[in-house]
Amino acid sequence: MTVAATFEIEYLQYLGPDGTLVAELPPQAPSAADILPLFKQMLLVRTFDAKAIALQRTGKLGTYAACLGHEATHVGIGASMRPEDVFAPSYREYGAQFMRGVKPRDVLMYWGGDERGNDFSGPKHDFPWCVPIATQCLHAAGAALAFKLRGEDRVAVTCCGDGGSSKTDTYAAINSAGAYALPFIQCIINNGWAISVPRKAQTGAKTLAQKGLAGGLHCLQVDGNDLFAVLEGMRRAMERARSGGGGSVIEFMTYRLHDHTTADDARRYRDEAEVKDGWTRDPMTRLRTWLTAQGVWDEAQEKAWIEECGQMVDVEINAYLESKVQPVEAMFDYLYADPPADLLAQRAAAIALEKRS
Amino acid sequence: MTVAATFEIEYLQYLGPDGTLVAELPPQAPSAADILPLFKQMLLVRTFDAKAIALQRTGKLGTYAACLGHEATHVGIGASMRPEDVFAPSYREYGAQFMRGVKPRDVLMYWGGDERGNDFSGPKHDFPWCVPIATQCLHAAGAALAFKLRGEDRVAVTCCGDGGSSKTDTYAAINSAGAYALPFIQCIINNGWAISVPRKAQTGAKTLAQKGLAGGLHCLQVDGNDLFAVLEGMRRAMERARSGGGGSVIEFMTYRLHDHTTADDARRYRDEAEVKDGWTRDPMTRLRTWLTAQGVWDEAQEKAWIEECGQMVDVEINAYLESKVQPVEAMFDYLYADPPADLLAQRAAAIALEKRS
Amino acid sequence: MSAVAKDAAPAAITLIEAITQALAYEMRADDSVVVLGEDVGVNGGVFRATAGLHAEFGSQRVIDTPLDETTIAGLTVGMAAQGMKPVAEAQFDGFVYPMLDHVICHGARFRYRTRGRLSCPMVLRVPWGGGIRAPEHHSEANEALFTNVPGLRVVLPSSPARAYGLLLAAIREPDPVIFMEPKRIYRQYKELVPDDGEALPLDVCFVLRDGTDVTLVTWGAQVKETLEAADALAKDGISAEVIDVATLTPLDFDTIAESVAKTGRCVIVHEAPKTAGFGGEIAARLAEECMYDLLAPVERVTGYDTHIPLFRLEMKYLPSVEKIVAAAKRTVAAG
Amino acid sequence: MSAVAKDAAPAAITLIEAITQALAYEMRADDSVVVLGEDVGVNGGVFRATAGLHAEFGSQRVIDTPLDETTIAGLTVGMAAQGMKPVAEAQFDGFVYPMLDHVICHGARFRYRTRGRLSCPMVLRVPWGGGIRAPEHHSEANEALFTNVPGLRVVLPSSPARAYGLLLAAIREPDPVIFMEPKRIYRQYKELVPDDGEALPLDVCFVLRDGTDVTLVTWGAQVKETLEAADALAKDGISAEVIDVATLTPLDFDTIAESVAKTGRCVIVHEAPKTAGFGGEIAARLAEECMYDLLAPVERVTGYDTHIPLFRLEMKYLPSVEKIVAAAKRTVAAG
Ligand SMILES: Cc1ncc(C[n+]2csc(CCOP(=O)(O)OP(=O)(O)O)c2C)c(N)n1
Ligand SMILES: Cc1ncc(C[n+]2csc(CCOP(=O)(O)OP(=O)(O)O)c2C)c(N)n1
Ligand SMILES: [Mg+2]
Ligand SMILES: [Mg+2]
Repeated sequence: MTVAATFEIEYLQYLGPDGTLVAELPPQAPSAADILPLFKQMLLVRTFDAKAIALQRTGKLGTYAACLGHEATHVGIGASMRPEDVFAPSYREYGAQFMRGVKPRDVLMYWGGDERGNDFSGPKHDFPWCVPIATQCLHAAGAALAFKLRGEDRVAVTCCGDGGSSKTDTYAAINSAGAYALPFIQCIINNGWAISVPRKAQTGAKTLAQKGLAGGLHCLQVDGNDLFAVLEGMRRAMERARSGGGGSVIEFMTYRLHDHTTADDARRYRDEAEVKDGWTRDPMTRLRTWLTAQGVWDEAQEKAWIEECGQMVDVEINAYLESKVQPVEAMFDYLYADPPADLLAQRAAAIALEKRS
Repeated sequence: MTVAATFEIEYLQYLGPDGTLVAELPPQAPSAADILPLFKQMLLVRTFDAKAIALQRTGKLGTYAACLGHEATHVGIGASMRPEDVFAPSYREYGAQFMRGVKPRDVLMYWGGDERGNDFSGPKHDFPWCVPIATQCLHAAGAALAFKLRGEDRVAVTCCGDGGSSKTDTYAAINSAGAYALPFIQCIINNGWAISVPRKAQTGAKTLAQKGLAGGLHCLQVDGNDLFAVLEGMRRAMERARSGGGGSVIEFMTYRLHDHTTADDARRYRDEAEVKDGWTRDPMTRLRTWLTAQGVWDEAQEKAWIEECGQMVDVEINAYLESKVQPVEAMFDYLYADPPADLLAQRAAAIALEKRS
Repeated sequence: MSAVAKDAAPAAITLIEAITQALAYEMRADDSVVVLGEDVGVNGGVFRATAGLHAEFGSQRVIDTPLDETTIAGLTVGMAAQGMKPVAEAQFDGFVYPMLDHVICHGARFRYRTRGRLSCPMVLRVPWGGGIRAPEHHSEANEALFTNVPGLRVVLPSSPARAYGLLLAAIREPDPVIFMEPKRIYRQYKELVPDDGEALPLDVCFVLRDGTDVTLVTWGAQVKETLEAADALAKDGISAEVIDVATLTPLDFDTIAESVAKTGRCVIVHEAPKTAGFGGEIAARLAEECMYDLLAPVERVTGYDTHIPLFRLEMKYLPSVEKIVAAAKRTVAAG
Repeated sequence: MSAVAKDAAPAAITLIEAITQALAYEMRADDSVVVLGEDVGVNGGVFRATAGLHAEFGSQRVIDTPLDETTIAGLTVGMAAQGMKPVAEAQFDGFVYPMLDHVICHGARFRYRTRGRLSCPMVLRVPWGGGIRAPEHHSEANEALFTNVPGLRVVLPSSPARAYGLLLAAIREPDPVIFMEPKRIYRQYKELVPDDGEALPLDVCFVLRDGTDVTLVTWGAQVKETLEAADALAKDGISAEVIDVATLTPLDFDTIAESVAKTGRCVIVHEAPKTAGFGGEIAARLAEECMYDLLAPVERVTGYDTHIPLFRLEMKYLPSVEKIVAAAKRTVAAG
């Protein structure tokens, strides 16, 4: 038999669900002291998430997409990037964005129905939240192409979900990243569900990582609830991208512990037992266990930190709640750099109508 | 190292460019006597192709996409299908279509600017020629889904080119075929070029066959100039599809010996040396050599048959040339089953205008 | 579940329930009807339009798709060409764009391209329009994408009864139908819609209220504001005729022309942006065919020529009763 | 190659050469301008619009893409958001549909969505329209896909000089421009177009001929037939003003209104299907804003409400001089 090609996709896991190492940490793994701030960041994200859900439940926020359970993946991705890199998120990766300077108030503004959330405090070149699934992946590929053409040492990182991996845009991004050997990382955050559609209904592919083979990218699957695996996967992909080695696809195996969004009711389609099982692989618990075992963390510290997180988030929530609605002309003012006359006439009419009513 | 998945893509080749076997023929390979009609079919296709090009050059046909060099792939695909299967071609696979009953005159009508070419003599359920690259692949997947839902023992076969393998529709077809385990075969006819863009610029993937891995399909690469390899590849995929084993992607390695279409001038972007080299792998020569060695074919037979082909094609050409242009109302009559009043008014106006001028 | 229960006693239902009722009716009546889209299965659709269908008809008839609109559109076209009657769902209007290629290049052309050999009896259901405080891309009124495309029918019901009857007609129609559903009024009110399988015609506008002074022409969710505007105008002694276009293309212009012949004035109301919105087509027909009937210039009350804002501002974008009344009064004042 | 040679003596050039000349000019002037699409590189584009550019600027500036329009559109939007000025090519009008999602959801929205933080200074070049005896999907006039989309500019030049000046303007424009090129007149005639880098404004219609009896409004390839119709009308003593709209959106309606105020009559000519074609918008504005100026009903001479047929019949589909003349005469006869 003549073989045209063979492929092997590696799986990375270091810290098991019980908080003990299942494999030797890679040489480049951060020390316990260096991991600690990331764990604290994960706790901040979880605090924010819970408060945002509560805000929605009390009518003070629109539909909100929780990130419960994704903290290790999101924070690990954020921690692996440099400010000058570009991040093209979907609508869920606040944990990565906070590490890049985006503020919780920006997230709240966005889900609160105010475009100013997208004019966020993070890097001015980062892409905004992206609702049309996976279209952001191609924007990241376009950014990576710009970096390559301009000879800049920057990497474009983008995320989509397990559902998003079916989207043709993801394939287009992967294929063009391969065709142009771009500094590009496609993160596929496999949380098991795309609203009500389970991972297995999305594709016959054994892994989502192998989507990258279609474009000749390097493919890797990692335990997305294991911060060490996330960091090591991202480190490898970043190194490859920065050294001209081209793009990567990383599948992060995690689990959506919450409903899809606050507009969803997962009990319609998902077993409670599965969610329970999902909690046994919670990224926080295992890292807490490990850090505690390393002697750098304890209950008292956690309690104090969570309290601090609550206060920090409350400041953000207040900033959001106190924000004034944009004036009516805001819907005209950002459409064109150079607005046409007819539009200015409509703007004037809208303002006049406001004044009247 | 933990491995998430491994893949191996087989390459099939039996009859080498010099007309001798490079591997033992598979047990299911047709006998020389059974191969002969297919070889004759390939000669017919080549005769047609040359005459169609000549017609275009003399202004009697519109743009025409030649199939020179693709005969083994096209005829092999056509020979592997049953009438009740559905074929969703691109715009080039006449060799496959002729085996399904499509007539050369249909091809000429289509490229001659007449929609009636698509109301062709082949199976009434086959898809028409498809200009928007690779969109036909998804229609084939849709057909396969219909077959599966209705419990019909039918397979949907579709073709796209190396260029078409970059198209998001191809990925969508592959992924849905995998997700639903459809009786579906994606033929990727890699003829080295997509107009002026060479295969290597389309993708970083080592093979185009591996595009199928993204959807969990079975993947195979075959020598598309070796009729035996084409038949064996198709046989395996057909067997898999019919037995509920799901879809396949087959990459046929062939070469576009002509310009992209008669509107193209490949000398702008392609080395003559490459074309010369392409001719050394011509699918006809090797099969002729082999059949001659088997004692079932000789020069005299070839001469006689080519003459017969010429006559058959001329009959078709005449039928095309003598066809009357459709009346002006034809552009209204096939739009809706139940045409709206305003359209009928436009139709009447168009007819009136015709009568006046 | 009641909406799909076969022998349920007739009960007043919402527009979205009428959609479900029509789907269930036709799926029972015609085996070739299947429903497909994202989350249409066990979950019953993000708007619950397919609620209960999976339980009744199973995964062979109610098909969750991979998350890709190109896939949905391409599979739908392919299935329709092979003798099925697929009813595809776009989850929201803002996700319909990747479907256009298959709908326009193939769905709308199969019959034409093959001289009738193949056809494409598909329905694409598109929850449409703004006003539900949803995230970005959940609020587009993009019917103009489809109205210049020959071979399609673009339908936009505005009441439970019309949703039921027009959806039945759409599914039975041998050519592709874009069926846009005004999500803002999905649950606005209930009406008694007998599950009798009676389709409504796809080639007529519905005159919802007779009037003599001005014709208000609209479709979809704005029918609500337009009827309210007619009420308000009545209080000021202005008698407004209200027309729900319902099927935008092919357009039943005769009904509109007849009305304008009577009233001499016309206000067109829609929530899509004004420029090149479908209202322009109606105004153009009036300029061409009814000029001598017009006592006053035609008015359009529409969304502005900007994107519908996120929800803090969206209601200021949409046509309001106030804007409609003002426009109608201008036409009355003009002549 | 002369079209891209830096110091070539000015020579009369065709519309397609004017496109090349504008691209080359701006690529020399602005490093951030890149060209991308299928076959735009060594091959110089299937219409030769980018002929010579690869030789002059190399593969870093003239970029062949994988064969996928979604890819082209998505990469273009992504690059534009990161400070480049990509000029993307759709090979033919009929292949533009898979680009719509990125153009509409992102290109037209980045500035709006991010309150000006990001923007999308891209140009999408689309060879447009019928009449070149090409295969299926090579002949669409689908400008109406874009004209209802806020945030875009839709431009359609109709002469070498306007192609040059408007394309320069389009590339320099900080917001996305859909630049549709009437392929039927790509090589129709030559005119002297100095390579002086002078852009033309994107917010005006061009009055090509003054007249007093009827205003003929058109764009793209139909400018040819419209001017010929004006000639024919002149022979019959009818003085026709001819306006090339050039930039459809944002529309310079003032120029049209001024003309109609003078002539009292208007015929709109375009090759897209009539219903919901952009001509409807112009007629609507006339009905709204110029009713009292109109001496006769507005007329539209357009493609029929069916797909443009394959080439044996396509010329019967397109507006002709005869049809335009007849419509103009009807307006004159009417009042
Ligand atoms: C193009 C498009 N289609 C549909 C939707 C509606 N939608 C929003 S999120 C979602 C599921 C996404 O699942 P996945 O990609 O797995 O990401 P997750 O939400 O699980 O993070 C869907 C269907 C959308 N936003 N965009
Ligand atoms: C969507 C779309 N984009 C562009 C084209 C123009 N076009 C026609 S054939 C072709 C190249 C196709 O190459 P490939 O897929 O390798 O098939 P081949 O022609 O070599 O058989 C292109 C770009 C098209 N027909 N459809
Ligand atoms: Mg998911
Ligand atoms: Mg090819």
